[in-house]
Amino acid sequence: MRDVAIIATAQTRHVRADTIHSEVELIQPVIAEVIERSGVDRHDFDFTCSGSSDYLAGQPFSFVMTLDAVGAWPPISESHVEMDGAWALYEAWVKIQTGHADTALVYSYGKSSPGDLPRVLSRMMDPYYEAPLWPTSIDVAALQARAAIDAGLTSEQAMADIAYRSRTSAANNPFAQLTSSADPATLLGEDYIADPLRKHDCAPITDGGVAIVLAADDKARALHDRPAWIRGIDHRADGHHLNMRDLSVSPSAAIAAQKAGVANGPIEIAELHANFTHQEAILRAALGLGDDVEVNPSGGPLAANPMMAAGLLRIVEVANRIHSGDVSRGVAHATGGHALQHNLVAVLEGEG
Amino acid sequence: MFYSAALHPGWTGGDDQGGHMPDEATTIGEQDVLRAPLTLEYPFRRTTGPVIGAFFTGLREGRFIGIEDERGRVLCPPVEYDPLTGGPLTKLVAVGSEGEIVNWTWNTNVREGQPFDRPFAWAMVKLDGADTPILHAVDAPREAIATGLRVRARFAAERIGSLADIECFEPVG
Amino acid sequence: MAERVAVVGVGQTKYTAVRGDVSLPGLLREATFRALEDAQMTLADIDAIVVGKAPDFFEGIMVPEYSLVEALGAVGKPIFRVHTAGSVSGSTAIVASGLIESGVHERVLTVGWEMQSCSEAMWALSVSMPFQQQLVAGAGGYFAPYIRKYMDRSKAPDDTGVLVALKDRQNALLNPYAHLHEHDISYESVKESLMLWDPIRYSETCPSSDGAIALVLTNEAGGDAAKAEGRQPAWVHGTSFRSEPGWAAGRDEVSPQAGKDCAADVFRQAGITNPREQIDVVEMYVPFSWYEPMWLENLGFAEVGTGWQLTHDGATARDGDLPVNPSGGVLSTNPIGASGMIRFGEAALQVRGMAGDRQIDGAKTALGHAYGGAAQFFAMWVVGSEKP
Amino acid sequence: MSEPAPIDLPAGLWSQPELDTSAVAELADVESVQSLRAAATLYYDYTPGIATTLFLRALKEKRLTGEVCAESGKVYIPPRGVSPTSGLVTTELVELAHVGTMVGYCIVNLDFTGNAQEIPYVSALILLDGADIPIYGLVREIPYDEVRVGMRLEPVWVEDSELTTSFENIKWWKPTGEPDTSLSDIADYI
Repeated sequence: MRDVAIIATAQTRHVRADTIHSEVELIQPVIAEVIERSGVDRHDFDFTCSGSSDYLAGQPFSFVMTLDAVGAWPPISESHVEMDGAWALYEAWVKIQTGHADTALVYSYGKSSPGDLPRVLSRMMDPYYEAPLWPTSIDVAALQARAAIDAGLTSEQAMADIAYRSRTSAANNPFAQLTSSADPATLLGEDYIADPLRKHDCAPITDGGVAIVLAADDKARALHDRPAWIRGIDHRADGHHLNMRDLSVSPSAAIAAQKAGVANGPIEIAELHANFTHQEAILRAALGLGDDVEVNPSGGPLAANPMMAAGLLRIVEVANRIHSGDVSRGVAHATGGHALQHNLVAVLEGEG
Repeated sequence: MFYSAALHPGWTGGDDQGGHMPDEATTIGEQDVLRAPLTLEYPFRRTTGPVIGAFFTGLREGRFIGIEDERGRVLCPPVEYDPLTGGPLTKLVAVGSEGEIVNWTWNTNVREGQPFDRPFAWAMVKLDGADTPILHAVDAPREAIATGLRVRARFAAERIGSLADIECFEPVG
Repeated sequence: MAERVAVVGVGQTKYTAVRGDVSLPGLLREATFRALEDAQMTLADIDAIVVGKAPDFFEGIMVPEYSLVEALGAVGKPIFRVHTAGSVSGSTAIVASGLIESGVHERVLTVGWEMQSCSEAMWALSVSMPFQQQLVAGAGGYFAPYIRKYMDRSKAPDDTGVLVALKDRQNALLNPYAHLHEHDISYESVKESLMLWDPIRYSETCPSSDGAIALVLTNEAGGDAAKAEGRQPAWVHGTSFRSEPGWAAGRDEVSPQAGKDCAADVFRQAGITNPREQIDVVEMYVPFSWYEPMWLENLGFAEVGTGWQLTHDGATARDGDLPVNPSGGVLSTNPIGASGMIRFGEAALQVRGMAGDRQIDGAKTALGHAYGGAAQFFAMWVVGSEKP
Repeated sequence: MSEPAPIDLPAGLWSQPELDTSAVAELADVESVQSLRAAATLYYDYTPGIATTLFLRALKEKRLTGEVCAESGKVYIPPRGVSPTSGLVTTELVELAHVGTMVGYCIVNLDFTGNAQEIPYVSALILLDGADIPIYGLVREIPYDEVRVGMRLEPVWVEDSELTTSFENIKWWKPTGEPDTSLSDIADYI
């Protein structure tokens, strides 16, 4: 395998509702910024890949409109995934491994605010047996949370602690949407929105986007004095149907973590794409993260949750800390589908 | 006519501190940007094939149908494939209309299209004779909802072969 | 890195307007199991699954691959979803090929599908957005002005499109999977069919189809093993995709630069310097008949302004020197999210010598071609009977 | 369209498996469910963005505005805020003439769901004077078989009292009566 590194990142400030910009207006500055930071001329990217979903803003072929922000002229080698941008990064990583590319531009974005996101996400469910009932993403997460609590993996107290920790950590994140929290005792005094979930257990609805530049081998070394090397990356799926899965565990995340080599060295930080507090507990177990691992120092998805970008954002947050020298080895996780159905794990390392 | 980057600060390029979202635009503010409702409405038709079709035929007749998987477990609702290996499943079996709640939540934020227009319980109900539960709504007060509660299907009076043929589940006795 | 890739399995469903007898998972499984049967494999042998389809709105299921994970035997495996408009399942096959070429996986299943009967795709393509005026009537309405431009530029005879439609629909009669089997089609029936989007006649447009196609791709060892057992693989000699803005000043919509660049790239990889001589069969994405001569020029098979001559001379017929769409093409079968991969899969069948009655004798090298969006996204591969 | 004649697939192919229904014999004599109807309605709060807003607000004042790509100098209408060829934000707006040349068209004979036009109608690509990319418009007030590339067109607006922030402010385009633009002058567009 070739050595591939993240050499530049950029993101929007994440907000509850960006009612000012179209999708292309939202993502254009992020792409422009990451290109500038990378030091790569925009005509010199060997590959471009993006991730988005038409359902979020109700815009068919959303990615076709946002391609304008890349300035795809002369024509470029480009592809798109209807998944979180973390998988666009994965496709770019594979492309570099084939030898057809040495550099790649990756971006993703989501405007969730135009629709009723939890209801929109019900369209992901099985079209015969589940979607006709319109169960929301929160309803489904609540069933998973109860399974996790019943399995002894977490508790409402532990979940409130996670919410508190995440949002107070985000106070140091200038891009985060939610940057403070009441204390756990106060949080536990609130009503349920979907028993056993309270509002604080759920990621916010967010508009935003992120971008990354990848480079291989010596090119990465030339472009950054401390590239964030992708030492391992893998993704796996679990079954979809709620009734045929044990919702309290994530076997697919465990396989991805093993394939990515999470346990091959000490992990300093983990950015986990846990959209609900209980999912952090499920993922900690699946990835084999000890109590010493700092999880979501950025605040994580509970502080900013731009759909289709929140997974790639986890990779950005780990890469930024490696770039700055604060961290030498970290793990980033991204998820897709509901109830942690699809999981990607990447291990990033600084040089040395 | 010209407008410049100054009209929407931060939009045209990066600044390391605040990201790109303008807090306020000097000439065109948030209140000035157009918005409009957009409704997407689709009348989908889904073919069922024989296995899913058997389940909905059963519902129309007021009964539940499951299928045996490769390990002999009964899946209800039935699918055409083994949930672990993807191998084909072919053995349809009858399943009871009563069962027990194995997982649930209380939905306080009711949405259009859901079984009730007031707060209600979603439950995973494992029917007698089945090894996997079915997702539906339960008509019972919140304090009655619990894992282990025995419930039975309340079928709609007019049934056409649809999930709505099950009005909901309700406590037994 | 740079592992050789072989196509060892191709599975297709019978394409039709409404596959009323199967569920969506059933449709995909039909193609999948046929591809596995062809490859002499089971789901357990597959390392990863790559799927592609057109916009999720068409079937009303957001990220539908997730509810299909169990049906595709993907539990515990990587599943990947590509979406690049009409070129999507061509792009999908390329992504699948890349997983092997890179050395990441050894055996990959890739599936493209569409159940157009779920909804009216025409409607989905013409969503009425606020503040806009509904002027473009579906894809035909978008492409018709550019077809007219081609006609004006090339001075091609008016019946060029008729000839293409007639040829493809007659080719389809030899393809048991094709959607349209119009036994009584004639030059006159095409020419007299209703002018929908002038200059596009009804019989010069693609149908709306239900269907799925699956391919099994392996690394070199897998291709060698298949060959040793007497099952000819199709070797991938080159893959490429290219994109450009669909709406840009100075863009040539009739012969987009991205198509030219994509063809040049894939031919370079495959060592092809004279495509007319070196390519034996082309499976080309022709949803409206006039796109055959337009793409012949765009891809470099004919000089600018002369693509129509190949059609009129019969060069693109089954018995011509450059058969185009012996499968019947998109004009005979169009499950949108599968149409690109069908081109790629039919190209593979030809060089494997497994195309049945539609086989072109002696086909050694074939091009699979797909495009999408406003003729702005292109995906192509070249496959051959010999190792690259 | 005639139904496709039945045709046999190659023998021995994997097909949908036969079901064992012996344990559910009660379903044997009833009609099977073959399909489901599933309506889905989703509601969104659509935001066209800054560039489109500026354009539509001008349109409400019967002005046609384009944007300039800072790299190529090309003038785009309607503006989208970003040049598709450079990826750069378009910071300069220009006002365009209310007259243009038809550079492409299609006569639509097809009715379809959601269509608001009487058929047949002419959907045209119109290059406004000063613009580098054509816009779509409906052409009327001329028999559709006399429509031709190079024709000069001008917009027919709704009554001033009916002006809104919508493309529908222009009801259709009609011939100006001027001589056609020479095709060589619009060679890049045809």
